[in-house]
Amino acid sequence: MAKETSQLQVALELGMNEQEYNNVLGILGREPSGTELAMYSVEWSEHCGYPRSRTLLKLFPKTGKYPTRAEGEDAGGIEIDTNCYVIFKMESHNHPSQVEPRQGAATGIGGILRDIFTMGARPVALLDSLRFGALDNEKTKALLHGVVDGIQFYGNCVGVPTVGGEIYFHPSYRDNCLVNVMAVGIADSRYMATSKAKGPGNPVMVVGNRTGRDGIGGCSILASHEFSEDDQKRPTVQVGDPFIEKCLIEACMELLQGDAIVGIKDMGAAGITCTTAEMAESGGVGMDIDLMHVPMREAGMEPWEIMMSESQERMLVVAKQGREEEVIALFTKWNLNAAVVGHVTEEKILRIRFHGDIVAELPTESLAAGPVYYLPAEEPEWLATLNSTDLTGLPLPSDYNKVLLNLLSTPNIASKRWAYQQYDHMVQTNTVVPPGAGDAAVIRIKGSERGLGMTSDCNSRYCYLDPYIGAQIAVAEAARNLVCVGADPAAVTDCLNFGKPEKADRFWQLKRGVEGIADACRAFQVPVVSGNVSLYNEGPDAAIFPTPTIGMIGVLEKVEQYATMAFKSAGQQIALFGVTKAELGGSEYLAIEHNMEAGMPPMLNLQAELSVQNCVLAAIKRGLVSSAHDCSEGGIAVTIAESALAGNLGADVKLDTVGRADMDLFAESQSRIVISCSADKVEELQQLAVEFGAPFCVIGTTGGDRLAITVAGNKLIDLPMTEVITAHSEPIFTAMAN
Amino acid sequence: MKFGVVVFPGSNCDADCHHAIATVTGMEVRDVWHEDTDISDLDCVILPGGFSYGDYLRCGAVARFSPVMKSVVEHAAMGKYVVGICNGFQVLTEAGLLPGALYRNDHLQFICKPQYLRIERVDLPFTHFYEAKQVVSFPIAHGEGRYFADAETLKKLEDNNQIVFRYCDAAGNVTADENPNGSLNNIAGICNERGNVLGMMPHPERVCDRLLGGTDGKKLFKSLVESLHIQAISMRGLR
Amino acid sequence: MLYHVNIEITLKPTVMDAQGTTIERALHKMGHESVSNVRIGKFVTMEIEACCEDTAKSMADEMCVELLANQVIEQFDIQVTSLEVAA
Amino acid sequence: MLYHVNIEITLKPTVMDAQGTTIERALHKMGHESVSNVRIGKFVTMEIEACCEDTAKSMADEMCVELLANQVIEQFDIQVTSLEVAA
Ligand SMILES: Nc1ncnc2c1ncn2[C@@H]1O[C@H](COP(=O)(O)OP(=O)(O)O)[C@@H](O)[C@H]1O
Ligand SMILES: [Mg+2]
Repeated sequence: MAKETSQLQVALELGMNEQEYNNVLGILGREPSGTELAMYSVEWSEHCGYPRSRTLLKLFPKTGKYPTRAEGEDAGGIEIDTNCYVIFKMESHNHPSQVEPRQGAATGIGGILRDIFTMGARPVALLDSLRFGALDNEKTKALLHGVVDGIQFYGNCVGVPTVGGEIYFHPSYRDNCLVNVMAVGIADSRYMATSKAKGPGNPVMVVGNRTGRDGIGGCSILASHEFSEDDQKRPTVQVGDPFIEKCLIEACMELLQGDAIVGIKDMGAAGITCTTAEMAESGGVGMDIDLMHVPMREAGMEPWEIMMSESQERMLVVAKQGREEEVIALFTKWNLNAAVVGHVTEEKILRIRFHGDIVAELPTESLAAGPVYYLPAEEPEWLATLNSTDLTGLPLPSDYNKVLLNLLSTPNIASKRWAYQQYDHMVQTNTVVPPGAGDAAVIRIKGSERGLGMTSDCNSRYCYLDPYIGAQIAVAEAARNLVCVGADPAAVTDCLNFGKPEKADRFWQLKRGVEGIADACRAFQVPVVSGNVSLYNEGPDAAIFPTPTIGMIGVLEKVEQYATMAFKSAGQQIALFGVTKAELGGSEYLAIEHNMEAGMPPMLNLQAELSVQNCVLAAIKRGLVSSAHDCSEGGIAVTIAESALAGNLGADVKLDTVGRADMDLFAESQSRIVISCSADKVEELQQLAVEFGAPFCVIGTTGGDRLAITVAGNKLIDLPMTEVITAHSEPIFTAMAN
Repeated sequence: MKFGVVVFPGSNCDADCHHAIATVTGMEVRDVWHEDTDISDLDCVILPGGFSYGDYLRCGAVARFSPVMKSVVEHAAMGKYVVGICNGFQVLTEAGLLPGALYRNDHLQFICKPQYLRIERVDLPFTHFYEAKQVVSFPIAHGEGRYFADAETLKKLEDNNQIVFRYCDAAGNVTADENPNGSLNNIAGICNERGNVLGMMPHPERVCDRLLGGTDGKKLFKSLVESLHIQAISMRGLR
Repeated sequence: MLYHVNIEITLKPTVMDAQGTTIERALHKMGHESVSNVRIGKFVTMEIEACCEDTAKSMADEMCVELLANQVIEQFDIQVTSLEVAA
Repeated sequence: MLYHVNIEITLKPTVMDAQGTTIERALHKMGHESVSNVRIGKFVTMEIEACCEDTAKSMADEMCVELLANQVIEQFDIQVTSLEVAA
């Protein structure tokens, strides 16, 4: 310890406030050691303890259509078949990725995968939701390049297919990119694991990778003097190794088939600190740990370094007494370390020893009993004016073909193939609907007739204009995307990316966003089974657009009954479920053609949304539909263009008008799905629409090699498919070509 | 008739191959841990895709020294069948069971997509159910699938008809545009002179199910079973 | 003047080098027990046209910082040798 | 005696080095036009306990042939330096 700094100063340096430091004094009845301070500072931080968002998270529904497990573990899930659970979670790795995109994204994947298999679920799919600044500058390209490279490097090697995700570009993310990764796993409920430590005397083991000085830069205030001037010794970014993770997955799966262990937890933030504290706390026990036994990568590490280290690919295991040799043998088979570092104690004390002396000794609960903050929330004063911007006087485009081509080629709408073809999206041979083929991904589950749909969504421009509606739309669109591939929306995970919560307007955005998610999820009867909070996402001059990313899972009763978005054959009917409204607020069209981000986001009526979704889902199940694709960024014109180019088939469409042709084509009205079907199915679809109370009308036919859209008698769009395809497929390749 | 799928640390297509072969052929399939050395019960050994030993140093460089590889070499020497897919192909070249080498794709990126292949030989135990010059679609998924061999080795390969698959377009034209990684002569797969060891970058096990968008891979495994039949019969004939 | 530049890029000593460890284990298994401290890095060689050695060196330095090395986890070492006899 | 061994492994000149050319292009784009002949390789450093320099060298040679280099596409160069003053 640096003697001349007082423990209070140290606490402040570690990001605690004076009140928190006094709480520690109260709990211990003495001055805390450096190690103890470090432990409290992380456990009580927003990252682990959620002191600022915890109360909000309570708003989320924890039950829904399917039997749900949403409490007490790192990830949650639902039961979709007898003994078959889907376990999933989304987590952010924004700040590490901004510092070191490749390793930041890679370790993000490693971390979220461990959250899944620590529960005994085998990871079967990954999705990544990414946001960057505008694609027009080299720095953004370098970030995008690094992040995608990190995802392919880790995901491909670890053998989990990356089946979906999203990439958006907006200036608000220029200095604070978002990297949200979602992992999905399948567990046999008979072999599911818990993270509760139980049974005094049971051995506590550290397994997997060795422990080094990864990711402890934040604590370097604790560095003793001979080290402190040389921060080389303390890399602040963690470095991941997917090969070790792959071996760790196999070892853990094998381990959990047997009964040698009581509990297991993955090491993420502040590795040994969090895992020992949380496992002991949730098990209502204590632990006595000797850091001398932790497998080390480098010599001379101080106790707090070992406690804080974020070295990757490690787990904490509580084994049954007398079974430790089995555990060690199993990990040795996979060339992994496994060592007994201590044991579970009756007395609820977390005691950490090092070189014979006790470096930390604290009541287990005290680490979980961190402070809770109720922060003031205030609607930003600029919002009202922005919302009431008058959009009725906008000039109409002179050339609608050009507008459509512009929209198809903006990086937000253009094909993301450049990224997803670098991901192995087929390994494990379950991928039924791959990236680019539908609104969501679909995988099969070997040994079950069920299928799984999965998607991640958030239009942050809507959330910027109204975080409550924006968040609701994120949920509605995720559900709609699942319906479009034939999946029944079943459960949600979320990643709340917002700015500094101490600023009242940012906290208001967070609060409204959470309320929006909660209300929408109740309407869809889907629980929020897991998630993650990432605050303090700020650039130098402003916060990022509020981005409550929604990850949603859907269930296909029979996996064969999936749908994709491509038109399948010429001469089919094209029909629209839902109605186009006179609204342009927050649309991509408004941003691209009028460079405005103003007005109100599209309105959302959850009942109308449900009727459309239930109807289309029923239609797909009955095999009435050849393709389905929802209307989102760019409006119905882009939707039709995308179904056409995916099937390499032209289309001839006629639309009624709501008063302005740009609204008819590019409005982003919600609750709309464009389908295609053979002519003889139209009547049955009509009846179905009436049954479900969903608006339905035939708007055109497929075929030919041109895309034509007529509005109120005027052929406003008439383009050769080749041009449409090029506009959509090439922009990102071109931007990223060196 | 028994298949074995070798599991190296870091293999990640082992379960896929196991599942595909078992469902397509109905034959017995067992996993072979890379430290096992007794594979005498196997008629055909599969070296699956993945990142054996993290592909440290070079793809397949370390896996080649796993104990099982000695037995695989003997297995091949007996004329029994060996199939290396993707990382398995890399292991076979590193082990010297197949000529040449595979290195970094010319565009320096990992690429995963469906890919048309032209089948250059249908007189092999792996391919006799396909038609001559048939065009099939198998997915590729690799970062280091660029095939190289020195001029004279390459000539020898061509002269002995050891090239089994070439990257091509839908019509079977072998062109530079259709070459996904810069492989010499658009080589996607080759066999040894004797014709009992096959190495290929594309993944037949990924196209063995309608649900996954294709079934072109089935015939490869069915051909093997058929060949094993014939082999078994002729062997009985010898006694 | 033309200079030959040799840049060695290695992981910082505190960054895990799983590759090195795995290769060392493999070498031991193959009977080379007397080997230790195996580490693996990459190197870049190039020729630079510059007025003097210092300029060449500082150019190379710039390239490492900008592109060749990732200083968050890597360190680099630059060697410059003249390919001509100074006039 | 303990020897420090440095092994440089590069692609043979006959094998196309996409990485080198790509990086050269990138460097030019970044304004370093005076750069040419960029080639990328990897290097392995290790310590070897051996009776004499020649033994160390031949051991390293063996390791390259067996594992460290793939001679179909790669060539290697070994440097051995003693870490002790000879007795
Ligand atoms: N935004 C959120 N919505 C729902 N659950 C959340 C959210 N944020 C965190 N959680 C839950 O809180 C628990 C702790 O989260 P986290 O600290 O991210 O886990 P970990 O220890 O893996 O980092 C997990 O069960 C997680 O699912
Ligand atoms: Mg975790």
